[in-house]
Amino acid sequence: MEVLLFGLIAEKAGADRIQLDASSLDQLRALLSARVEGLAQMSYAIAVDRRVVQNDMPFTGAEEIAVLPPFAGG
Amino acid sequence: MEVLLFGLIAEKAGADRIQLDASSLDQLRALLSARVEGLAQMSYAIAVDRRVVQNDMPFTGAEEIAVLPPFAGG
Amino acid sequence: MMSEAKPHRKRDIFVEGAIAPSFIADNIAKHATRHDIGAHEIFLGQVRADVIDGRSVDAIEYTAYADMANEQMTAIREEAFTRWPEMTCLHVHHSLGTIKAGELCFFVFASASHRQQAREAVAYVTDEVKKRLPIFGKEVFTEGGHVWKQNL
Amino acid sequence: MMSEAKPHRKRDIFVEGAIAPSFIADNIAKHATRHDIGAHEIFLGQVRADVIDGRSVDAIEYTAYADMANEQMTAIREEAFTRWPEMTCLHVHHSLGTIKAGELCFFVFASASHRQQAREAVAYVTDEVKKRLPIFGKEVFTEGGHVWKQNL
Repeated sequence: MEVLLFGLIAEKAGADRIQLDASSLDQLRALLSARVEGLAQMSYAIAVDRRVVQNDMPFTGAEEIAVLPPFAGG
Repeated sequence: MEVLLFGLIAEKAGADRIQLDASSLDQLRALLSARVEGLAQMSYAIAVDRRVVQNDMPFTGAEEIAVLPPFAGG
Repeated sequence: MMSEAKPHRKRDIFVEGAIAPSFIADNIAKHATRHDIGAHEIFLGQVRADVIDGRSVDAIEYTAYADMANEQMTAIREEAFTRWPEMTCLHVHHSLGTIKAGELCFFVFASASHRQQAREAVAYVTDEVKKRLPIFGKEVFTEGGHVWKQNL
Repeated sequence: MMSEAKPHRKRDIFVEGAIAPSFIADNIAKHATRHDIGAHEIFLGQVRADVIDGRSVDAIEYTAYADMANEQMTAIREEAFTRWPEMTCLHVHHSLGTIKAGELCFFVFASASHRQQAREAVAYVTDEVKKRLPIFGKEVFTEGGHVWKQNL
């Protein structure tokens, strides 16, 4: 699945989208931590289909996944 | 002394300034009621030297006196 | 902009006729040189075509006891700058003369480093101007006749 | 203006580059035909030249997860129109790209018959946008380098 990255996280990863195969949110977190250096120490949120999700959930593979650093609008 | 009138009160009096000889605020109120028809039934304030004054006070004759209907700015 | 350093300076808030949107834009644009400003808050009063006893307001004719109004405004400015010390600028303008329905008659503009101070200052100044400034409004009806507007 | 009747319509709040004062003026001017409006409240965000660890912010480069941001904005709009039913119009615009210190990056504009509803709606919408919209800001220093801005 394609994972969208933004801001500081895209900068750290050196890309604004990466391919990862995760079957759940928790698995995605683990894969992201391995892929993006220092992510575990960062504050970030994961959006599934454009909504921030906190708890683990299974993925079908059709979701739109995004990794979001702290917001800075306004 | 010259007394400045504004808005509805100027309209009722048919003038935006009138001459009255009052030696105190209370006397001024009485003279105004006699001069401006219906004033007793109206809501109004009196400003002495550009400040609203409620209590009776003597006049020297050098004051700037104004009679103010309800405010409507904004 | 330099005048901002002297909030106590005497000012005249009154302008003849409606407040033009371009005047507002110019006023905003002047603040681009102030790099300590992060937030602007603006209130605009617009003349409503209220229907009163079946007649529709076409315009408001504003008059004022200008000397007293400007003195009151100076006091309100001082109160606001004391209460919101991070406010960098405060501008207030009010129309005199005939302002048609849909036109702007009142403009309050505060700037600060952060939004809370600008927001609270505009709310305070807007409310105090309406309460304390001797400004009078004759609501003139399309069908003829008029009533005198009254705040509260 | 007709769009005001359909607050749920999809909109894109993003504009490329700074928000021009003339854009704000045009937006204000469009409301002159709405004779039920008595009050406009506006919030503007301006890029500050903050000094961070001895370096001075020259500009903020804004990026966003635009699809999610616009969906969140639609939700905030619906909340605001429910909470302030006398609000007649609500317009929100946010910049993308490089916005220099002193330039405007954020514009919230609410109109209502009376001031209280417009005032409260602008405060709510401004705060919620800052909290809930996935917008990212890279503060670029005059001296080189950058930090990532973070609300709260």
